[in-house]
Amino acid sequence: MTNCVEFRGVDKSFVFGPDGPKKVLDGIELRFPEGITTAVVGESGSGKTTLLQLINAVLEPDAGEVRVFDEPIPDQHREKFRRRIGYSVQGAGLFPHMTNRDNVVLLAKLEGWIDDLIEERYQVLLAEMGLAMDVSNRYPRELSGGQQQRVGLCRALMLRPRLLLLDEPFSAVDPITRIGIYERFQAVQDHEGVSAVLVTHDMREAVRLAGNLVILREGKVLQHGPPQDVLNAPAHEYVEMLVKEHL
Amino acid sequence: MTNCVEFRGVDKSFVFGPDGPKKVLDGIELRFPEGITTAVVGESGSGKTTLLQLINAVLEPDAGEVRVFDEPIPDQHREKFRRRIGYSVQGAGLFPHMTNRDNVVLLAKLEGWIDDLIEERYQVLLAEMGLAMDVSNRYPRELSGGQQQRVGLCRALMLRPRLLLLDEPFSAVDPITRIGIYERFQAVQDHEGVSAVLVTHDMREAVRLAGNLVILREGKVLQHGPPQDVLNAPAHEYVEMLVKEHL
Amino acid sequence: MRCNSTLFLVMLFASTYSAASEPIKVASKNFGESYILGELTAQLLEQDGFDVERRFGLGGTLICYEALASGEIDLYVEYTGTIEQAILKLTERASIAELNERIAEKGIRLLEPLGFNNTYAIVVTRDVAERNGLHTVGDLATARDLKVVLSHEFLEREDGWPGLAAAYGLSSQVVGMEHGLAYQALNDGEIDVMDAYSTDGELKRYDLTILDDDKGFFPEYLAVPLIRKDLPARAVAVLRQLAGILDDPGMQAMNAEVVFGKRSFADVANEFLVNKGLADERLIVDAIWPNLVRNTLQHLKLTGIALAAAILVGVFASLAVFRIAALSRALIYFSGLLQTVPSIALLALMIPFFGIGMYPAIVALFLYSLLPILRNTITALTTLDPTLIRVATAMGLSNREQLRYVYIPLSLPSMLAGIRTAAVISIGTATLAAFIGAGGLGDPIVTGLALNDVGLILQGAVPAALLAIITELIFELIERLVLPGHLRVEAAG
Amino acid sequence: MRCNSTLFLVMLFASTYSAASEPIKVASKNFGESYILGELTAQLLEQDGFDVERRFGLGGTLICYEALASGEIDLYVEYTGTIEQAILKLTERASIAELNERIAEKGIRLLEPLGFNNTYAIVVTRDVAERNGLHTVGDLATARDLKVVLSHEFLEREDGWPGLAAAYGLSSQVVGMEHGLAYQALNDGEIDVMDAYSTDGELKRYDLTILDDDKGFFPEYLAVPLIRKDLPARAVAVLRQLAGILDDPGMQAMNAEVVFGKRSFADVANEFLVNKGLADERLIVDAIWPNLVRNTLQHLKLTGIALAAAILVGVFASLAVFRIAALSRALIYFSGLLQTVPSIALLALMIPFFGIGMYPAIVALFLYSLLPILRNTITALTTLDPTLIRVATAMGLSNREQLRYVYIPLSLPSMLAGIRTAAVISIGTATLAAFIGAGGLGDPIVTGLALNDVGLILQGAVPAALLAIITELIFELIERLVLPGHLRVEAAG
Ligand SMILES: Nc1ncnc2c1ncn2[C@@H]1O[C@H](COP(=O)(O)OP(=O)(O)OP(=O)(O)O)[C@@H](O)[C@H]1O
Ligand SMILES: Nc1ncnc2c1ncn2[C@@H]1O[C@H](COP(=O)(O)OP(=O)(O)OP(=O)(O)O)[C@@H](O)[C@H]1O
Ligand SMILES: [Mg+2]
Ligand SMILES: [Mg+2]
Repeated sequence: MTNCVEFRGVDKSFVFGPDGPKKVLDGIELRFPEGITTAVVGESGSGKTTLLQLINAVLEPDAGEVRVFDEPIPDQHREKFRRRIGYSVQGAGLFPHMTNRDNVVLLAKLEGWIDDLIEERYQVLLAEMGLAMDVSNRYPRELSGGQQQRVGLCRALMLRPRLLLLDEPFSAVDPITRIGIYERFQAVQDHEGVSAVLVTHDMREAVRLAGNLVILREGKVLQHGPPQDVLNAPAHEYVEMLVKEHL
Repeated sequence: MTNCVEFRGVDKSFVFGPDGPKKVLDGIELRFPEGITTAVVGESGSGKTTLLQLINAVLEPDAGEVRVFDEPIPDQHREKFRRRIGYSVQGAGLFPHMTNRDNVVLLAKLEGWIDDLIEERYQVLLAEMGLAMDVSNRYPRELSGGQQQRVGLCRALMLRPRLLLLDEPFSAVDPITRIGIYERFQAVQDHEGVSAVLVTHDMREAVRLAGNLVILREGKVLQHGPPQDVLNAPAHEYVEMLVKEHL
Repeated sequence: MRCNSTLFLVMLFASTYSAASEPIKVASKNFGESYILGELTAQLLEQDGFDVERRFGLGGTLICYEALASGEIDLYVEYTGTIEQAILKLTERASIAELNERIAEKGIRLLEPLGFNNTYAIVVTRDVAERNGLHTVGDLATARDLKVVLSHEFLEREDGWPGLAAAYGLSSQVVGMEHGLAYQALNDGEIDVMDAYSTDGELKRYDLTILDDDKGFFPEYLAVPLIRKDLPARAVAVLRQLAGILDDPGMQAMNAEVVFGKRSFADVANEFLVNKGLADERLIVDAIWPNLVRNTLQHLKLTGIALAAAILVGVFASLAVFRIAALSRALIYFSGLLQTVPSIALLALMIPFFGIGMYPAIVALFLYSLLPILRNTITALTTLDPTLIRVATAMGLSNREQLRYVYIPLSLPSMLAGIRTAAVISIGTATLAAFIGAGGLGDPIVTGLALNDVGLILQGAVPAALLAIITELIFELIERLVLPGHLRVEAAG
Repeated sequence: MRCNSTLFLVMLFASTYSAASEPIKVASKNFGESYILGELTAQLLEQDGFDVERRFGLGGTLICYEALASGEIDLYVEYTGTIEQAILKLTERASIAELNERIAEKGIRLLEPLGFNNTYAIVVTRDVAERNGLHTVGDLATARDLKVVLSHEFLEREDGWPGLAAAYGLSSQVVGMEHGLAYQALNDGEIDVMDAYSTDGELKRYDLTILDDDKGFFPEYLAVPLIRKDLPARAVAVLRQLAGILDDPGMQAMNAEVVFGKRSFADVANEFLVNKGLADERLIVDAIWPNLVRNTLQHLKLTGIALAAAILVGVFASLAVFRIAALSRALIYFSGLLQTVPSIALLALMIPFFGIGMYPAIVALFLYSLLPILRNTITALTTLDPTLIRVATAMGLSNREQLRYVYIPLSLPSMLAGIRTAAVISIGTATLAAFIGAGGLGDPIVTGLALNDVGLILQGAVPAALLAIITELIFELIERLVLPGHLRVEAAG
């Protein structure tokens, strides 16, 4: 079985304050199997977003190596590498100066897709996310928080990437809409064999969508494995609390 | 029993696209009792954020009247009126050019609090929100999403407002940290009798924290009343789905 | 024979072609009479089918002469006295033939004089002349109690009153007065004697008598066409028709038509040519407007080209260096240094490299425009929200695509602010271009400053101001088109 | 008696006080000899305990005279010929007494001439004089084959060669040449005769002979102190010591010391006074540096005050109007219009309102600085992220607090960019202030341009350029202090 992502002894520090750099990720050793969703759960500030940004090389590890689809991250033409990875940014991260449609279709245009194809895919995505067509010509600022988040998801999905990095993608979406998205997401994954890394605070969401679960705390992996294994045998007091909260 | 907020036939429209203005809130009639939390739940884009912004007069109703603590919203000195209402913005909304501490203490400084008092309250809030002191001198951009959201909460609480408007305040916070905050929040409410309006997508959170529940959909109130009443007797198909999802 | 006629045809074609494609550039200096003479020569050539380009109002003898010597213009009308003194620096009177000989090496020749002599003159009203029996300048020595009023310049120049008084032994008490006011005072009988140029239109209008300079104190200033030797023979032949055609009263009359009849230079010149049977009548619109339009267009051309170049260079340079703080700083410092070179000095510094005329002016304006564009663009590019840049990187936008889709649109407001500031400052600074013969709205301003003619100054200053406003309006339109829509959304709300 | 002596004491105190608090303002024009004479008078007064303020290098007779008449300066040394012709516009020679009478109504008086006469002179080497037996200008008429070379100005002025040739019946062939080069050529024996000023230092250095102007063709230019009548009697008495003290060779010698000895004006003047027993020796440092420092400080003052005012007005006006699009536009258009007024015209326009000197220059610089500041500030304020503004409102910040804590800090980069552009442009434009006697680094530039002295031009241009760079550096420091920290954070990462 190939891995879509592999962390080999990865450290990452940020400098803040006068105390010098602080380790945000510490000796991460992880393998995410291809074709399924890996959920990353953990304390706020435990390094989940940092973990994702190491995968698409927005951040460089201080030590260790990150491999994607069993290859090291290329040194050159990173934009090509990154375009094969769909990234839905925590809090949407839409470009304020582009309409919502332009935000979504930008990469497809740059890839030279023909207009009809772009329009078709755009409409499908919007429908899947439960967004009305009238958001298209508005600017992100004119949408509600949950609408923005879903536009960001559309943007991440536009190019049909092999790997999806989803940073709390449904946190601002109501539960009913969310269920619809779950179903579409699972259908697409079954059909196209997309790999995904899903950061979430919702244990139920993690268990429902993921075939692999990673529990992070203070930059360290507390436990990882199939969700049922984790639920059944929490390896740490903190995981136990999470499991209890889930029920 | 006095009401902390009262909506009397409130309409609110936004203009988007060529079809002219679209009603985002439609004939809202609501009364939120004082001293307890009212949870507002509903579809993404159903008008929850708009509802909150009508309360602190950032938006003006197109029709109807909004009353706060049984008085109409004053026409003058609105900044005084608003300072008595703590508002935690959806997605944090911190000022990027101020350190996190400055974001939190700004209003207290403008109110002329003495430095010791400010510092004391600041430290208490940070601790209650599970934030380390090392966030103080950093800028919001240097925090994780959940950390930013909690700094935003501290800012809303700083002046000990009588009324809190909380727009999905815990969505980016992990479940364990969230439980701690729930407890602090309930203790403060019991102790100080603060009123709160909590917008959330988490039905369990709503049921746990709120004494009053409002279900919004497409700008209309589907049902409102004590949470147990709503759970026991959903008045609408959509509410039924929400209740089912909750279980 | 066949061969020869083919050659002849080719030559004919060549000359026709060159006549069609290369207009004859006729210049004038920046005072009324010179404009009229410029129109005379220009219209005469046009009558014969030549294509003429008018480059009127150049800033003085030196610039006209240099432009002629370098081939930037093909002809203008000069005065023999000026050729002797200012151009050839002779100390003795020289005949036309002698002048022609000396000037030949520059590729320039003189044609025959038009006839009139525009020199200094001492004038009185007919009445005063008769009552005091004044005929010659010398007669002033015996006439007593005449109020003599002279222009300040004439008063001070040794070839003016001091020399004249010495030559004729005059001892009258004289007073200085504005030239323009003196004519009125003379006509009103408040003064008796004044100085004048012998072709001033006022001489005719007020029917004044010129006292004869019988000792020949005043040098001769005969108007002669000064032309490039390589002017086509046919054009020379056409211009020769002007020889001796125009005497002092004739020139006076034309000057009067312009000053008092408020007629245009072109109109007056055309009437003269028609009367002499040298040209057909033509409909000539009021001259202020064509002048104004021409100046405004030239001004637009100067600032437009300079600004376009500055935008191109400024924006591209900013995009190239903004990621490297040291380089950005160096670029901004350098363009700041350019600003500290005073404009006249900068324009003067350009002459060795670009000659006179449009090019040095454009280069100078270009250099002045760089700073605001560079600084605003670099400032905007370096203070963008870094979160958006990170998102752009994460999405897989290349550097170039990031510039195109993120950096540039988000920096646009500040960039455009810099460009607009540069544009308006350019429009102001371009008025200085007239000093080096680049034309534009500085022409009337510079002339007006020199002649103390407020009307003329306003003919340049008002359109320049309007141009600034119009530029602002155009940029507002452009902003409406290119500014990212989210800003417009906000403005509306 | 007691009462009287009290009064006397009060008066003494008053006069001492005024002497201490109000320095005597001594001016000079912008050429070497005038600087030396300025130093002579200034040092003499200082020797006697007066406090002196030097306002040297004013741009011409008119500005000096106007400044004196309006009381902006107290004295300077002028030439009788200039007073006659340029100031009083007389046409006949007048005695000192007559001049004094005519000028009295302006509150000005002439003191006795210093002695020397700085007029035109025709000079030859001693060798040529002896070989050709030349003593007077008239002798040139008989001498044959002499190469006569004249400066262009002398050649053209009728009170130069043309008049002289007429007066003495000279017919030599003459050629024009740069004045500076001619001395060298004369000394090398390449030419025989040239024109000069009778006090040129070169006359002494090259041991040249002045041909006697026995017909008195050249007017007299006797140096005389021109002083305000209200100058304290003691100061007048002190200045009177200069009467007749300095003859032509003496002035030549001092000019030569400055030009060839490379000594400072102050140093040369002091040596003269010491030799005459009129002053103590003083240590005078090389003059370039104090001049440079003084000019630079003055330049800083001009631009500093103008910029400070422009920042204040520009920023406050922007904050006041930016919410109202029409007003913002009107303000920007208006300051744009100011830019289209050419700088010299704007400076000239100021004179009726603010006189000459520092104030009009500051006002003009202030007006020029407004546009970049206004536009950048308004652009930044109106294109801020509206989400943040909404948050600020929702939190309960008043309008004023929003400006202070949100609008201003977030607009600061663009605002500072505008201010920096304005500062650098001001430093450049301020070099023009010298035209109206405002001093600063334009002084050496304007003088240098007039005298074609590259060294002098650089003495202004180089410090101006350095000033621009230093200004940039200072602003970078300021930015480091006041820019919101999050930008610095990003720059580091
Ligand atoms: N500035 C605006 N201009 C136009 N339409 C707007 C604007 N702000 C909000 N809307 C629209 O109004 C509706 C209600 O928005 P609101 O932000 O109140 O939703 P919400 O209930 O808070 O949703 P969410 O749970 O996604 O935050 C949405 O359809 C949204 O697109
Ligand atoms: N640019 C930065 N500079 C300094 N520290 C940073 C920066 N970005 C993140 N951090 C710190 O690194 C740690 C991990 O951040 P990260 O964003 O990966 O957390 P997270 O697990 O995604 O949290 P959340 O669930 O709140 O989004 C946090 O303590 C945060 O404060
Ligand atoms: Mg995160
Ligand atoms: Mg919302």
